[in-house]
Amino acid sequence: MTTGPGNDPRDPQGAAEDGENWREEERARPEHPLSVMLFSWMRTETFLRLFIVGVGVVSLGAVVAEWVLSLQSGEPSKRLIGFYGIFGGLAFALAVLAGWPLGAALRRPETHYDPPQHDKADAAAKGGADE
Amino acid sequence: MSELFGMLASGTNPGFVLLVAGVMAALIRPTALRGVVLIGAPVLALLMVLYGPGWGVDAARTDLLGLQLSLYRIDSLSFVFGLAFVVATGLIGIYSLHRREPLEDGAALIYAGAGLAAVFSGDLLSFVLWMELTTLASTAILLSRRTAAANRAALRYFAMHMISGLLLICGVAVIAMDRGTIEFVQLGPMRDGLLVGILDPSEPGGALFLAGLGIKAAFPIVHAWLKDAYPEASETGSVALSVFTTKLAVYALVRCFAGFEPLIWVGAIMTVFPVFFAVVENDLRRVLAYSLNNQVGFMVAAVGVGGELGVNGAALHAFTHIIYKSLLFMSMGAVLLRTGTTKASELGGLHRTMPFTSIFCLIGAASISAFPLFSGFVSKSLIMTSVEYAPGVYIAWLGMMFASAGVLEHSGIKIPYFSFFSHDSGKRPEEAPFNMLLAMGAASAFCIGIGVAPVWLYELAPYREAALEYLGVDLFSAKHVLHQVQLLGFAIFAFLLLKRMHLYPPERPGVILDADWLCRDLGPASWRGIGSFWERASARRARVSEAVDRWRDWLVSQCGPSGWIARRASVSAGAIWTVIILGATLAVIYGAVR
Amino acid sequence: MIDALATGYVYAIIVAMMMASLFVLLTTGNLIRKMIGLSLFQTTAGLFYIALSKVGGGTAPIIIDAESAVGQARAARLDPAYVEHFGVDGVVYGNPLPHVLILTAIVVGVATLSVGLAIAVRVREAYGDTELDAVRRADAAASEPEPPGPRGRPNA
Amino acid sequence: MIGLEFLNIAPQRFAEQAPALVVVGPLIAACAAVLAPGRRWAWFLCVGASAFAFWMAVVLASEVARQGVISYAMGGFPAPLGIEFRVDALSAMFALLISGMAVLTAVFSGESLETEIMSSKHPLMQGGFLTCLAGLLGLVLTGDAFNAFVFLEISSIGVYAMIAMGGARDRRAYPAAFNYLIMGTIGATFYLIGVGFLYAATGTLNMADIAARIPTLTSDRSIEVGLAFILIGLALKAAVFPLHQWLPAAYSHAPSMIVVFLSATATKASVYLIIRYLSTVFAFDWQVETAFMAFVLAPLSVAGILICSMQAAVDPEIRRILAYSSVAQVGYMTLAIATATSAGVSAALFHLFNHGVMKAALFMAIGGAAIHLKSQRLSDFAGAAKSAPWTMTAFGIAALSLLGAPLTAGFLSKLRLIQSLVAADWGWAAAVIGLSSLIGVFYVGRIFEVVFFRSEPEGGSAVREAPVSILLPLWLLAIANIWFGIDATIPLGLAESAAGAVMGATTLSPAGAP
Repeated sequence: MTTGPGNDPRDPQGAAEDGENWREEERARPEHPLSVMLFSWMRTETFLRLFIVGVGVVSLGAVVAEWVLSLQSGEPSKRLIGFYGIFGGLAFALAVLAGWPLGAALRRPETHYDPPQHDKADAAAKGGADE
Repeated sequence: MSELFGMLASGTNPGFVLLVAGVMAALIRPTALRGVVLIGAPVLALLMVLYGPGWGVDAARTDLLGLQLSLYRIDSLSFVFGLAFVVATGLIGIYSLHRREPLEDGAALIYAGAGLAAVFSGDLLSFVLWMELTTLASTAILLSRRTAAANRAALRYFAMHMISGLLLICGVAVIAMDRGTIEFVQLGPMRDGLLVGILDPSEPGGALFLAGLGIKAAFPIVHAWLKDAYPEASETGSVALSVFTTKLAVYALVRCFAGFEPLIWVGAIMTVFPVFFAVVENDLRRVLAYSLNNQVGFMVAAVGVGGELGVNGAALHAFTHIIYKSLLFMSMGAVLLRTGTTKASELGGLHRTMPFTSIFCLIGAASISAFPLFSGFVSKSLIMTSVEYAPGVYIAWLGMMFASAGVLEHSGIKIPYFSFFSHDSGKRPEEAPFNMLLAMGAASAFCIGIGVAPVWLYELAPYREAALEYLGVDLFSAKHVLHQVQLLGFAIFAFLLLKRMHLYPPERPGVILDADWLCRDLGPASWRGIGSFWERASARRARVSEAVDRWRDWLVSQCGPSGWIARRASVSAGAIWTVIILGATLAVIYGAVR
Repeated sequence: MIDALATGYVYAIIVAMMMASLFVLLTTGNLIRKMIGLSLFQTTAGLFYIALSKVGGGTAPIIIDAESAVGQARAARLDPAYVEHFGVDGVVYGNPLPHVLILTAIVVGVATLSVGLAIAVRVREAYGDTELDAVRRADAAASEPEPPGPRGRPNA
Repeated sequence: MIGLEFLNIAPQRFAEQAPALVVVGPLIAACAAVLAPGRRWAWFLCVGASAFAFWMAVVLASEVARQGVISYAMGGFPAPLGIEFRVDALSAMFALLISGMAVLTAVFSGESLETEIMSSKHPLMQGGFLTCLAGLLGLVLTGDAFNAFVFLEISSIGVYAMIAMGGARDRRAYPAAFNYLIMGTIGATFYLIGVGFLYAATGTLNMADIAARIPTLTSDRSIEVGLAFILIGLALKAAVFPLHQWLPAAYSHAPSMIVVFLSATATKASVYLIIRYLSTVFAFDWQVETAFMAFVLAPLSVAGILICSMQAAVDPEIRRILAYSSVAQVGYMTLAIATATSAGVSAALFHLFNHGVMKAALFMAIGGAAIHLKSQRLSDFAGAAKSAPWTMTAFGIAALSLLGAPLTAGFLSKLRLIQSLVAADWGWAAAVIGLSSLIGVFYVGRIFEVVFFRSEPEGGSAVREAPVSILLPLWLLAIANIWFGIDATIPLGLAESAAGAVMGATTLSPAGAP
């Protein structure tokens, strides 16, 4: 295995410990120049606001453009102008918000499926090496 | 030399090349030499596919105990899938160059070879047999992660696929008996010049075959193996796994059941429900597995529509999907390699030291979310159009629209955002090794290239004319592009708003219950439940539930070396059995004579 | 010969012996007794063949030379009714073939017996006991606590 | 018929005497081997005599292919009074299988015995092996019912002694050999009694003669009783469930060499006699026999297939896993025979051949590993593929074949079995085979998981690569497993012609053929 220790998803503790160890040496690793160039300016609050506005403008612009197009072509639009946008936004919000109840209902501790310790038969059936 | 190659290419299934290379790779220790095999074999296979026999020719026939098998038959449908498989195999080869796991590399090549051979089979039996080999090889891939969790997942995966393989074999046997043939050519008529939809799912054989393919394609309820097993493989293993099994099933669905309308609904459900699971799932590779399930749903729906548009949609979407999904799995594999985890709750801010991987991941995310000018848009449009114009399935279409927004959520945003951006986890891992970056770069180039110049892809379509016509008229029509921009734009806007309002569910570690709960939890629990019921009913405080809990203990104690059966295997028992059976024989014989 | 089957009592005795020998085989756990039971079982099979070969009133399958004095004397001991009917030359013999067969079977039986007893000696050497139950208990005891017997010493 | 006719370069005189030479050769060599001055000599004798027997078997097989049934009067006394060796395609197939396996085993035995048996006893071991070989070959060639008993016992006594030889390394071999001796002798005596009944009814011991006389007799219970005794006796020797109980212990504690040979041939020879009696001596359509097969043989086979597969799935010792699987595989064969169709017998023979090839390879690989690893526990093979890649890869190929993976011999024979069962309208039996294949997935899967995917124990695996003299026959068998999985002309031809010889022409119309 070339992956580091603690990569077993069933072993959160191990991963956490290794994470601690790694941080010590990794804090020293400088940010990649390409990252500085491409992404560093994205971290500012101003950019984020501009980005939200930009996305909103593009989206609304697409709706407007669709409206203009339907006027030009003259034939009646099959669906409501902006149907895709509204549907997309709502669908996305629904999917995300469904995460709250679903998470509460379905999430179990990470050890949920781990085999119970007393189950020796399990181990025996899997190769008898653990005896 | 070229003549020799011609002979090789025209009569040999290119899958064999990969199989042989796989065996070689498993045996070769020196990494450099193995690298030559890992990359050389797909290149050779690619040449063989390109310069193969003409379409519809039975290039290699054989006879297996009296059954006529067609080992190598290419047509425009299998060509697309085969080409995608070969390209993906090459990418996987490059991606795994840094590893020192001959067994896993070999298994991956054998997996690919079996998949390729299956796609180029001309009859049901050889297809199913190659399919069985993919099962073995993919289980080997899982086992070669060598962790306890992976081993357990591999066993579950193997059991599921053995069941599916059994269904497929039984289906083939019934079809052979009912129809007297198993060759594609003889099974069904051409539809518009292509052998698709050749089986009838209302026949028992067809139904069995469909059931077997349903498991392989991860239909709802039997989908759990996918999200269970794929994330347990190693970083390269999961890339290989993501390519073949489900797409082979899609290929076979097109070949056998194109135009079978219920598949539209199955596909629509498949696209919708993984969205919800993916939102709450914490392990990002598991999120990708759900998204794989969802993408296969799009293809299945297209298969259900059938016709030129549907078949084109399923095949081309499979092609693009294979590439961008492996790209995403590769980027997560790089994260796994460098940080040791893919849990969203433990990641974040990796773009600082892994900018290349971040960019490639973003390209993959944009492709899968079907942004215009990326590959997903090119192929998914075909599917959405085909379903939109199919009669009577408007609800299914709406569901798939919903799922499109969902894809953006889980694959387009969640994957890159939580791993590379989001809050800073403090991890500063090294950038991925060069060979990984190379593979990801190549895959990204495919994604963008296809997105920008889709004509390359459409030239490959099973129904080429229909595809090119669609390309000329519909694909980049202003209306279509605007619709997609609206959908994605508003969805992203919603994301930003929800995030600002802290309504976005936080990533928390945990296991998400799914349909596998049925066999992993409910099964044992109901055993225990029955046990406790009996306990109460019998009013004795016997440890019934414990006994039920340990039924395997019992099995071992009965069949094991010191068990009931073996304990009685003494000489005396042997002599007694001899006498008993002699008595029984005499009784039977006397009965027969009288 | 086929008639011979009908003349019951010999076969009844043989069947009884066979059952007795099988009973010994089933019930005893002692190696030596088992071998005794086995030999007995083989012997009854031999008796069965010999009984088959008996021809009513026939003599042992030994050629009689009617001319010589010895032959005359032997012939005189035969059943007078047969001599009268067939003459001394026409003596009725039992079927000689089963005798020959059983001679072979006895050889086989002796070989089996000797191999079996030799193994019994080895069992006693290795386990210190000739009861199969004790042997089984010893094996079970050896295999429970730790993996059984890599006693890989070459033949001593 | 077999593709080996080019070996038939013997002078005519040899060819005429081949039926006797094939048995007498190993028998004489056995005596010589016991007296051999050293283990090398004994080994050379052993290989030489086996090779000679194989050569003669090839000569016989090609003669049979050329002129049909060969009748050879032993010692010049003609049948039915004298002992007749009657060689048809069925006998020839078994002679080929047995002598071929003997050659490989003999080659294998050199290095394997080295570690398992003290060197001064090698000549005895080789002598026992050659005796056993001679016995088995005589058994499948003879046309005389009583003579078959003698050969059966000759081979068995050799085997008892050789199993007991394992006791120096693992004392459990002694009781195992003793139990086998008791059970085997009971079986042989049952057979003897049965032959007595037939003799009483027909007055002859020659099988062909018995077959000819049975129809002329009025209903006589002694024939039916004789049939019952013979079949039960042979079932004991063939390890048909539940009369198999001698087998697992014998296989798991005997020296590797003899296990390799036994697994591939010994029980098979008894299966041969069962087929011979069911088809040649009696008639398959005789209602007594149909009743026996439907109500006794088939249920026992099914029970054996399922129960022994389960036992194999949970057993911790590798050789016993394989032994239980052998019993289950014998169940496959008897199940196919019980259909009483030509296709069934042909499928059984085909599987018998393939099973011989795969089981011999498996036990040979275990034997190769046993040179350095004294334990047989499956868990001790953890990571063996790392330390002994060649040995274990061959092992893996054979294990896949045992599982019935496509492209291996095992797959074709399972396919053939299922085809024949379905063709005989025994769909349920085909389902049983499917089910047991699923169980087979577990035990083969376990072996695979341990050998190939489990990491080595601390301090490295004790398994080491086997020497060349073992790898050579091992890989020959492994390649045969793949070769016969792709091109089954040779085994299928042998099985078809053998089944044809005893059942009349065999044509299985495969499902799906136009």
